[in-house]
Amino acid sequence: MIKLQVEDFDVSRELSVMLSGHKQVGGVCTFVGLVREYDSSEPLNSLTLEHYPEMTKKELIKIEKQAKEKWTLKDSLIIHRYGRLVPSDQIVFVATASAHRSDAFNSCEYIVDYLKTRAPFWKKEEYKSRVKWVEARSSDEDALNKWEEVAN
Amino acid sequence: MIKLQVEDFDVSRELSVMLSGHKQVGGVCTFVGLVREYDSSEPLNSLTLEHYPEMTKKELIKIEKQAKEKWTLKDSLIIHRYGRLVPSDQIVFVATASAHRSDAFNSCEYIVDYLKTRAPFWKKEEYKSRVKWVEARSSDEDALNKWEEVAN
Amino acid sequence: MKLLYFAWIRDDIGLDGEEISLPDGVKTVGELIILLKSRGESYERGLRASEELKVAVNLEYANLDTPISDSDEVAFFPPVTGGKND
Amino acid sequence: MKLLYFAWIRDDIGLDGEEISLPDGVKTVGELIILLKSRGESYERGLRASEELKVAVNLEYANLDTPISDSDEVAFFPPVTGGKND
Repeated sequence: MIKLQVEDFDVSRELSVMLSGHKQVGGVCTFVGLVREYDSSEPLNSLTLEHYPEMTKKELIKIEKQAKEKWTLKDSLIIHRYGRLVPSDQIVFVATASAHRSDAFNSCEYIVDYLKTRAPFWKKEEYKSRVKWVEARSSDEDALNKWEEVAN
Repeated sequence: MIKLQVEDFDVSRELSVMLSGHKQVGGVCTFVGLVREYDSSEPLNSLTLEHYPEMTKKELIKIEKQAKEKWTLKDSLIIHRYGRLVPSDQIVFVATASAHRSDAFNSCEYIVDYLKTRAPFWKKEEYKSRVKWVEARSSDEDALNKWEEVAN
Repeated sequence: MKLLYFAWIRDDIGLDGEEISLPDGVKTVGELIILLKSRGESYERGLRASEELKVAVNLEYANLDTPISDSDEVAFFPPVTGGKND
Repeated sequence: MKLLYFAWIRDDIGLDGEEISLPDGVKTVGELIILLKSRGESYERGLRASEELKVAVNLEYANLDTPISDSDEVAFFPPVTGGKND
């Protein structure tokens, strides 16, 4: 399931909704991404997430589908917030439920890695004296490459 | 932090307590292990976890320490329940918080893999007509071997 | 054709999107970029550094050779930085 | 010496633990197992299959050659099956 929302989410509630009715789930791997305050001289006031709604939804559905083809999952959930957030706010939640823990771990990390490079989100950081668009990192592309190698 | 307890745990609450005061956490990977009902002809009534308390505590502290030496973590938490549980109950919770998501994923999986083979817990399954001690699986030892290769 | 601009590309161009009619001879994403850049400095700046410019045609990632037609939605945006800020 | 038995080893022996005095000549885990097995069928059964038997001396994993003394706590248990049942 995919949810794109402005509102915060409650991890326990999302997990219990996802797991209700799945008696054969042995393990759930989750990832929560948070607005991080860098060790900088300037404190971060806010982070605004802009996205391209129709395309984001399409990309997230595609990523989830790929993960379900690669690993044996009972269920999965991707929640991504957009709009204005402050440090320590939750941004993203990915949960993968499986009978076997290695499938849960691998698929969760796969989804997070793809989400970081494929889903059309852009982040604008607001500091006291300036506003700055966050630039993409090549290490995110590197994170993707490891999955290509697995596929070949 | 290590918690060995009979009581259930609330994932959201545990996460928010762990994260309070850590402004530089970019991501948290968690794993929740659940009592799983196998596709068997006989439904599982309960699962009783027995453990060796002093040694369990010592082993979990050791596993957590090793994870913190291998990866850069802001914080970590291991909760393990013991006693009588029923299908879909939460058994174990592992959370690792890091500035970088790959550290969070790897350390969480490492802790879960080690916990499965080093922490002295034993599981007794109760079915309608019989009681059965769960036997160790060689795939758990295999899961550990991958970390040895990483270390060498 | 519907054009959409995101993030600093929108800031530079000063629009979040616009409708244009595709002139004859503009049949690919690459040709569309050349056309838009000819419109002035703000487009020139917004669509600079083509290797860092991402393009989607009808919600799918595209490249300079991707064919386009007047009924398409074409979006221009920088490399994505979603997920989280790690 | 304090002995502890867990899981099906406890079920077989019928005790969760006991205090014994270590006789002269029993200086390793291996020798202790031989001594205990000589006590009767329930010990014989509980401590069968030595390769699957795990032993901890003073809360640390041990093997057949690990030295022991009268002040030690020695625990016998099957391979662990903790974490979860996947």
